[in-house]
Amino acid sequence: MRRKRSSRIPAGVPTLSKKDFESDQDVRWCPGCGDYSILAQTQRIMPELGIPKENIVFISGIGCSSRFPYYMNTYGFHTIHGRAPTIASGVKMANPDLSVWVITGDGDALSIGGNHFIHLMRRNFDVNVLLFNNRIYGLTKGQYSPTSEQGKQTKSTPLGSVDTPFNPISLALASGATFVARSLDRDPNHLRAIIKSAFEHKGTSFIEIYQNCNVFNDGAFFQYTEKDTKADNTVILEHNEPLVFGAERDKGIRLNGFQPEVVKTTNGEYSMDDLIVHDQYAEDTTLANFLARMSDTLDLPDPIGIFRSIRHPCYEDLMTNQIRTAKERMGEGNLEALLNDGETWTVS
Amino acid sequence: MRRKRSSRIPAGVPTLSKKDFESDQDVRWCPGCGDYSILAQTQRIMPELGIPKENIVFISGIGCSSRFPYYMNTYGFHTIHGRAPTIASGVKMANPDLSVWVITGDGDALSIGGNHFIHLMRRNFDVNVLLFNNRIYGLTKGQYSPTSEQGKQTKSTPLGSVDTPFNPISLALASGATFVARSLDRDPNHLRAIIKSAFEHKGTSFIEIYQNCNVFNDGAFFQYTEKDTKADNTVILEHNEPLVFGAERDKGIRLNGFQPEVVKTTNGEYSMDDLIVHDQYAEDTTLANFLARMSDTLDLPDPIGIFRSIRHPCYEDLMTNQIRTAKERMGEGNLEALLNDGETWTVS
Amino acid sequence: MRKPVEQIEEATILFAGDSGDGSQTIGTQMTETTALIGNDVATLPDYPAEIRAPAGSIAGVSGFQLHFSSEQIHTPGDLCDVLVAMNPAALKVHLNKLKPNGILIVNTDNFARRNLRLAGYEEDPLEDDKLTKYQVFRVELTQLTRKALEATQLSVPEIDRCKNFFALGMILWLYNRPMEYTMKWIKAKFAKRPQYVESNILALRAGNTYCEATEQFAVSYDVKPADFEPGTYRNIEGNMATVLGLVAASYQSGLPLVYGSYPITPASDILHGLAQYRNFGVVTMQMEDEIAAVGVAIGAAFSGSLGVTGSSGPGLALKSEAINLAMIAELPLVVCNIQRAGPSTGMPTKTEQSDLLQMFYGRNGESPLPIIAPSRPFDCFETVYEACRIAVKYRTPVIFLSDLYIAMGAEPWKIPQLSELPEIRPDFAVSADTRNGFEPYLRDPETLARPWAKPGTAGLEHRIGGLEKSDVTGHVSYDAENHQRMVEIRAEKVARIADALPPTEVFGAPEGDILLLGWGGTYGAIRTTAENCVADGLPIAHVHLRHLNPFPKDLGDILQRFKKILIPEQNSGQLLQLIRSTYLIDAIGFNKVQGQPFHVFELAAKIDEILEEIGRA
Amino acid sequence: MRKPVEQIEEATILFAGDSGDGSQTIGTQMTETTALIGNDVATLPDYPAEIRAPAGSIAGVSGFQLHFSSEQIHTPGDLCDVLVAMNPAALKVHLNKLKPNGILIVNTDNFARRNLRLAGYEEDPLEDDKLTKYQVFRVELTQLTRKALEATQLSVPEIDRCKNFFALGMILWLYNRPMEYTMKWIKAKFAKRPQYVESNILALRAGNTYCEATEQFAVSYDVKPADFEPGTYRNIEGNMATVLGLVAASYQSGLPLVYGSYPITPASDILHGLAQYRNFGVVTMQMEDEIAAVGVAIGAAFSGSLGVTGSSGPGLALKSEAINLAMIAELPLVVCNIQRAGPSTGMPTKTEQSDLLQMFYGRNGESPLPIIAPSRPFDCFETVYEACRIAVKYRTPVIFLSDLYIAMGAEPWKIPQLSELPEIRPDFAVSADTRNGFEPYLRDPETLARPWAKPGTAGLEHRIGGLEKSDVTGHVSYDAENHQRMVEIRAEKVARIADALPPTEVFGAPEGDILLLGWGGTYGAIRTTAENCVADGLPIAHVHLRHLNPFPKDLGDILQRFKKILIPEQNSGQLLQLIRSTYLIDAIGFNKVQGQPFHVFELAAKIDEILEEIGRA
Ligand SMILES: Cc1ncc(C[n+]2csc(CCOP(=O)(O)OP(=O)(O)O)c2C)c(N)n1
Ligand SMILES: Cc1ncc(C[n+]2csc(CCOP(=O)(O)OP(=O)(O)O)c2C)c(N)n1
Ligand code: SF4
Ligand code: SF4
Ligand SMILES: [Mg+2]
Ligand SMILES: [Mg+2]
Repeated sequence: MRRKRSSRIPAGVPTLSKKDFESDQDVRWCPGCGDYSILAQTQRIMPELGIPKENIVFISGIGCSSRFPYYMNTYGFHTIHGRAPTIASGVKMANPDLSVWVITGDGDALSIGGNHFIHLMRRNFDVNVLLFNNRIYGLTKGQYSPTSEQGKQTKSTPLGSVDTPFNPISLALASGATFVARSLDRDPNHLRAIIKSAFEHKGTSFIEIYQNCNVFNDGAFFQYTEKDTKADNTVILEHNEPLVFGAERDKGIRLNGFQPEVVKTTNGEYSMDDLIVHDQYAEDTTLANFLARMSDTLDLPDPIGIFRSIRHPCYEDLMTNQIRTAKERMGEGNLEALLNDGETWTVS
Repeated sequence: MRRKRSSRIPAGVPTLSKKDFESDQDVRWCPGCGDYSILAQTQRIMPELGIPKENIVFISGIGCSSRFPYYMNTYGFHTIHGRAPTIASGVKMANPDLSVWVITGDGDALSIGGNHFIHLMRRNFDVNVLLFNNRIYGLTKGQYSPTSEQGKQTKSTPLGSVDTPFNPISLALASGATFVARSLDRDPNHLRAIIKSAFEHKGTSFIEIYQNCNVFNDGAFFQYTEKDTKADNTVILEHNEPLVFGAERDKGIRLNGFQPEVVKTTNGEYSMDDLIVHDQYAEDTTLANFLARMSDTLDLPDPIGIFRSIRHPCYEDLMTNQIRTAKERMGEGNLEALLNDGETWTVS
Repeated sequence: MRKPVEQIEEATILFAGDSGDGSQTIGTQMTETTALIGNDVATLPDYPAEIRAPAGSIAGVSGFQLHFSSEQIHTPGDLCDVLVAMNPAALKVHLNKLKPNGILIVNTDNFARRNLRLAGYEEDPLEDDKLTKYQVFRVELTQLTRKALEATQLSVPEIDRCKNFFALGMILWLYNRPMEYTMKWIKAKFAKRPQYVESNILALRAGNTYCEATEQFAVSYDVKPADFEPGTYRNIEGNMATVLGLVAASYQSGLPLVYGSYPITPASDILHGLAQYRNFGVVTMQMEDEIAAVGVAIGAAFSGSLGVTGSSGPGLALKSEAINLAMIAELPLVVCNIQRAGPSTGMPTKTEQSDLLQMFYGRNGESPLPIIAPSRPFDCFETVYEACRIAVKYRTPVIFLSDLYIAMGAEPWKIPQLSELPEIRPDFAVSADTRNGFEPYLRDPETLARPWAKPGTAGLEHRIGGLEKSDVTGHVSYDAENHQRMVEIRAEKVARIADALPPTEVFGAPEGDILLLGWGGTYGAIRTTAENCVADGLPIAHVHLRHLNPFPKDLGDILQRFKKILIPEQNSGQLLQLIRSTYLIDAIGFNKVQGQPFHVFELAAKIDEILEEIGRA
Repeated sequence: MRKPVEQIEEATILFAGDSGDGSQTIGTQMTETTALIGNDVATLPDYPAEIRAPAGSIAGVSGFQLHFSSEQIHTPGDLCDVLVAMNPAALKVHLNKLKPNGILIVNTDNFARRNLRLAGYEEDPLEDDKLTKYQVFRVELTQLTRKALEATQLSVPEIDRCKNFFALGMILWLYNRPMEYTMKWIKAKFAKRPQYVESNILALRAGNTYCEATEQFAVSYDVKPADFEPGTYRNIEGNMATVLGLVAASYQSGLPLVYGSYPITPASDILHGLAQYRNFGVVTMQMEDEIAAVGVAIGAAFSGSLGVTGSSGPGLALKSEAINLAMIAELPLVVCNIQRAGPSTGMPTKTEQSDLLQMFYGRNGESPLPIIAPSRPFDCFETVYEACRIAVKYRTPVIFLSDLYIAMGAEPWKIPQLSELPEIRPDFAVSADTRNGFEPYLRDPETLARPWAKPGTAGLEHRIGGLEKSDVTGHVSYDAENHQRMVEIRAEKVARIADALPPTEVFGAPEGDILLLGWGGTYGAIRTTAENCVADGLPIAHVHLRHLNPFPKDLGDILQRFKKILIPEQNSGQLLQLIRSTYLIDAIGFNKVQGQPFHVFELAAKIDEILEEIGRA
């Protein structure tokens, strides 16, 4: 696990429990909303991160998902629509010791906040971004979002939406994200594991979480989350493992040239060795990009897990270095000297 | 060549010349600026497109490059910083018969305008975007831009910039762009050809044009544009052709798995058939993404030409269809009937 | 035998319950029926916060207030004659709105310990004597509904969802209203789910017969139809009227409508409404943000369409830079701001009038824009139509400044004849009629409007932009005198709109002690107050401004004719500010910034206070 | 033998030429030297449009005006004693600024046909008699420079680039100033290019000896040092003073400075300046846009740093939504607006004061913010420092409203002692001192400031946001009374800033006919005018407001003491508006919206006009 700046709980101090991370505010989402599970998993995993809760900050934009910080008994800032990444960048830059979390929705992050989202990725601040993708605008009561499928009928598009959706994973990769993953509101164990890896990654960690909005877009992800369909429609990414899927784990994905194909690994023709092997640490994004697009353009199963996890310098560290070296070279700033700098003359 | 909506010049009408596209305003860029060449090539190619100039609209944001519309004797709108894509979308939606061109810079399109840029790509309006990438803010006199290399020393970053640059081609691809190309201010013939293909493409056409800002970022692209270095540092993309480059065209790029490598095609070991063959019409973006990243992460030569060119429905056409079918199903709207719709009662 | 019926002039009913209880639905149905049988009506839906609150909690209470009368009315009423409380939280939140001796109907089945605790009641209010000053009717609404529907195949949750119609059945009986309209609506609404048609109608009937059969109610009431001027009427909400006004402006002008927007409470319904009218050629574009939304509208305007954008306060802040571009480019554009309670995100589901000065000044540089505001739900139609007319005639962005209270409120609307709608003439430039070729900033001497030349017109190719432009030619100019001139021309162009405005209507005394000066959604409360004063023979008048920029030319004189100018606003005194600086009059503000509309009694009290001071009464 | 030297009190010199001619450089050098030998100086750089115009064109003219004196001065001067015109375009643009019989130095080598045509001259102005009313000195500047440098190895273009120093050499001679400071600067500047050091110094000397040797000038002039109060001085531009003020506030408060910005004229230099001071722990973040820029500043403020953001009008429009968030979150934040000529993109390189009302009202809802404005270049230091002090003390965003004229102008500044700087105390919350745990909206009874608890502080974990919050606890609240209370508290908090302000300085008559009321960059012109009036014994005074919101408490009384209040502004009357509505006084506006500062004679004329009216003189 990579070193993190976030100052850890000194040994001896009693470790925390889920309860410690629950605020006194009663949680307000529709009954059955996927947000509840994401909140619960986050509160459960927090104690395992081993940082005191006063060093944790949750920052959100606006949306149902963005109410999240009110329910975490840490520092929190429910900001304005789409701008959480900018405020989080400021928080992290001002105090790199804090563990900073951005909570956002598909509209908040990819519609109004799209620009800040991609710029956050390229700057690689050491913050963790949890995008609750329910493919709808929940808070404003059901308009299509940039991740809604084309042709989606909503309040604002009674005859169907006409724009093609974004693929958040592709967008993050293209923006230079150093940690890119996907998880599910309905798979608590996987979700907790991914959140933990995101935390452990030094640099901007982006997690797209498929989240069910049972009021305005119910079942959007059931093919990926429900028992009967899950195995055939998703492939779990594991570093160094071949891309295998299916209830019997008897199907795999093989490449010839740039053309992927699904093959049976049981009828002798192909073996595990013929399959694409996942490498989440590859600097080059070609494989990650391929995985990101598998399910939309190639109708292959949808990958769940970590697409990419590489180490690049973080904005706040590079900036802090500039300050350190400047102080070394020029000495701690001296205001008196600064004001009297340059050509001066004295009148007596 | 694909059918375009932009109404063409009726046969018989005298065709136009470059002069016809020059406005009466004197051109204002620094002597030696790459913008002059791009303007000239655009004015030269316009007559060949065969559309009357009153049907052409140039829309720009703010920046040196964005002064462009003032010099074109067509309709033009020099808007505000970063917003040209939104205004162009409105123009095209309101009148799909117009040939709409967006002129923008690396700051205008990728810094403040980043969100509109990626959303324009996914909506696929039939507009052409010329991004003058000089990797600097010219108009504001030399601050680093989102395409400036990390560590760049500028007025605003005397100790070097700390953020990693965007790769505009990757970003466009990730956003779902249907036509993505790159050309050079210093290669007039290639530039004209690419502009023409962009025009002929139905859907959003994005061209990244390497442009020299000789005042604030001189020589940023000389390795790709100058005689002596060009051949070894760039590979010209041609559909269905292998990736060959070098002054002697004796070098090629070959793939094993997802790992590319440069091979000599003359020492017998490898032949042309072993090389990656470019397919600009591939729906899947894996190859295009690989090409986009070749030169930054894999230090292979930088591709020039068309990365991707595929046909998807355009926003304005889908919307127009909704209107047509609605009129067919419900009949031309009748205001009288609309106002009196629903439960009414009469007082006499 | 039929129970006695008592004639009354008006009544106010408040339906309140948990967000899930369907109070909005039955409120709307009661409104429809009441309007259809000819009463004047005014409504006030009061939603909880945007996000769903825990069932039974205070924050989860949703209310719908309906005021109907045999006379003309302008407000949903201050206090209620009837309160229907579906749970303890609803009782807690709304009891203070019930008149002494008013009728309180509670669903006792929802008064279990847990609900009481959720509502923050120590002990059961139905037990103690807090309610003695009301006529309390304890109804086992849930049980009775289940009994009535036991024959159906529905699950218990499904059955329970019908109980609101049981309550509506009771109210319809209480005010002697027919059930037919509601039944018709139920049939249409659940056309695809026949079992729900049956169940809801059963519940409705059950509630109705329950009143007839039981001893609960001794009498029922009747409110005679109001006399409206002849015409065809429909009941309409402000946002819907706005939608229709925009479609009408597009239809009458022949300009295709392009509406660019980004969802936001309470403006979203305009987007939803317009999206229904593709067959009118209406284009709606839900964009990535408010900037893009106004951007497409500006682009559409440049292309020769009717470009419109709509949002609420925070969205308007984001649009301001682009609106400024449209201002200097002098393009027709209509900007709808449906105000909500600020600042910042504020209270998105509550009403307020606090964006007036933002609309005046929220742009860099000298950037004057016409601003007009509707005064009541149906007035949104005429006002937004007027906004379109001005935008096209003067080639300028126009701000249509509505608010949540009007946008969500409903009242009967006399549907206009198309012939009554003022003309909107695009008058596109078709040829360059000057020696020097086409001059995009050569103005109409009367309106100072510049030509609107749309791309596609041969010979009129021209370039515009956000840099200062030289008079007439429109070329970029940094010339000092030119800048001064252009700043003045842009101001003068807006000022001249007042030349063509009708004289201002003064309701009540032509001169006297107090002039109530208002704008926007406060109309109802102010007018009702004024009517009462006038009825009492007090020298008081009411002027309600539709045009906030420019002010009507006769306003100054009117103000002079009164001892005191009282300006009630749902902000801290924004119109007040403008009136004081423009006319140097010591106008008085009466300001309520609570997310709630004015009550008539509040205004009446303030007036008495002032009359005291100036030594009357 | 040495030529005669004439003593004069003051002089104004205007260097003008093509953008490439280096007028800004020699102007700055002349200023430095002049300041260093003890004159009071004031400068006005006048840039062409942002984008480079064709060489020799009108649009390409760049000017630098310098006024220096043995007395205290406040403006760069109305008209000039000397005009150095490097080409015909410069002559065309600036001749009207030269006093009758003033000295005109032209580079005749640049008066070829082509240049004349570019400048729009039919025939050569040097030929005809238009210039007879000036002392014209025709100098073959290019040729002479080439001759002087022929020994060097430089190319002709390189040599020609030195001719501005030849011109400077002449001016230094003309005003008897030493060349040493300039030589020192040249050596530093071209340390890495010795050949340029040599060439430029050669040119400088050549120009100097040219005057000594030739018959061109009969006399030279001397301006004695002005008497400044004792202290150490440096010459400083407004933006640089702003940079130093921010660094000082950070240094004195111990709060690390985080400056978030996005480049824009004329604010960019603050970003460039601050980026130099990493050794002071200064973090500068050039963000993707203005929204992100203010976003990081807000985030930094939440984390316990001194968050600052800066831009100009269009950028402020974009920041408004986020500033509103900081307002309701009640976080310390300093927002710098360096105004330029609007509306929209307007004239980015010209000055204006037209964003005042945008700063007051450009946010949705009731969103009061303190606004303070510097009055002259060096005043930026103290004013921005004051902005930081208020932001931290009252936990609120503060608007620092500068303008291009001040930002780019330069004057001598008496460097303050650190001990003179007011204290800035962060007073972070360290523990929850209430029974109910930490209450983020429990206020200081005096200032109404809320606690500033930074993440990392154990026990103070809390959540804030843009929704209305309940008093004391800061929890989300939609309660009606609470909203009213919070709106009032936020207004009161800003109002109370006035309690701690010093009495307003009234220059001139304590009471009388006319009070000149100004703010911002008009200080110099107004004060000079006032001084002249006072010298003439007229009952006139000048008050210049630093605090625009809230107004000083004694302002109302002061206004009462004068017959007329005249408010000169470089906008259409924005402060005027506020003064009229606040004090119901019939103040008069004097408005110049031309992207150019006021001239003293313009103000003087206006005053005479008013005195006429009120029947004096
Ligand atoms: C500037 C601004 N524009 C619009 C809104 C209205 N708004 C609030 S949340 C939201 C979108 C919510 O969708 P998403 O981000 O997917 O979050 P979800 O509610 O689905 O969790 C919108 C449009 C706003 N609050 N502020
Ligand atoms: C809202 C706003 N912010 C900032 C600016 C200042 N500005 C004008 S152009 C520009 C960037 C120009 O860079 P680029 O887009 O790369 O164009 P170039 O000049 O290099 O061609 C900036 C920051 C502005 N005009 N408007
Ligand atoms: S609307 Fe959807 S996303 Fe929002 S709380 Fe309800 S279920 Fe969850
Ligand atoms: S600054 Fe650079 S980009 Fe701008 S005109 Fe000059 S050379 Fe061209
Ligand atoms: Mg969502
Ligand atoms: Mg650039």
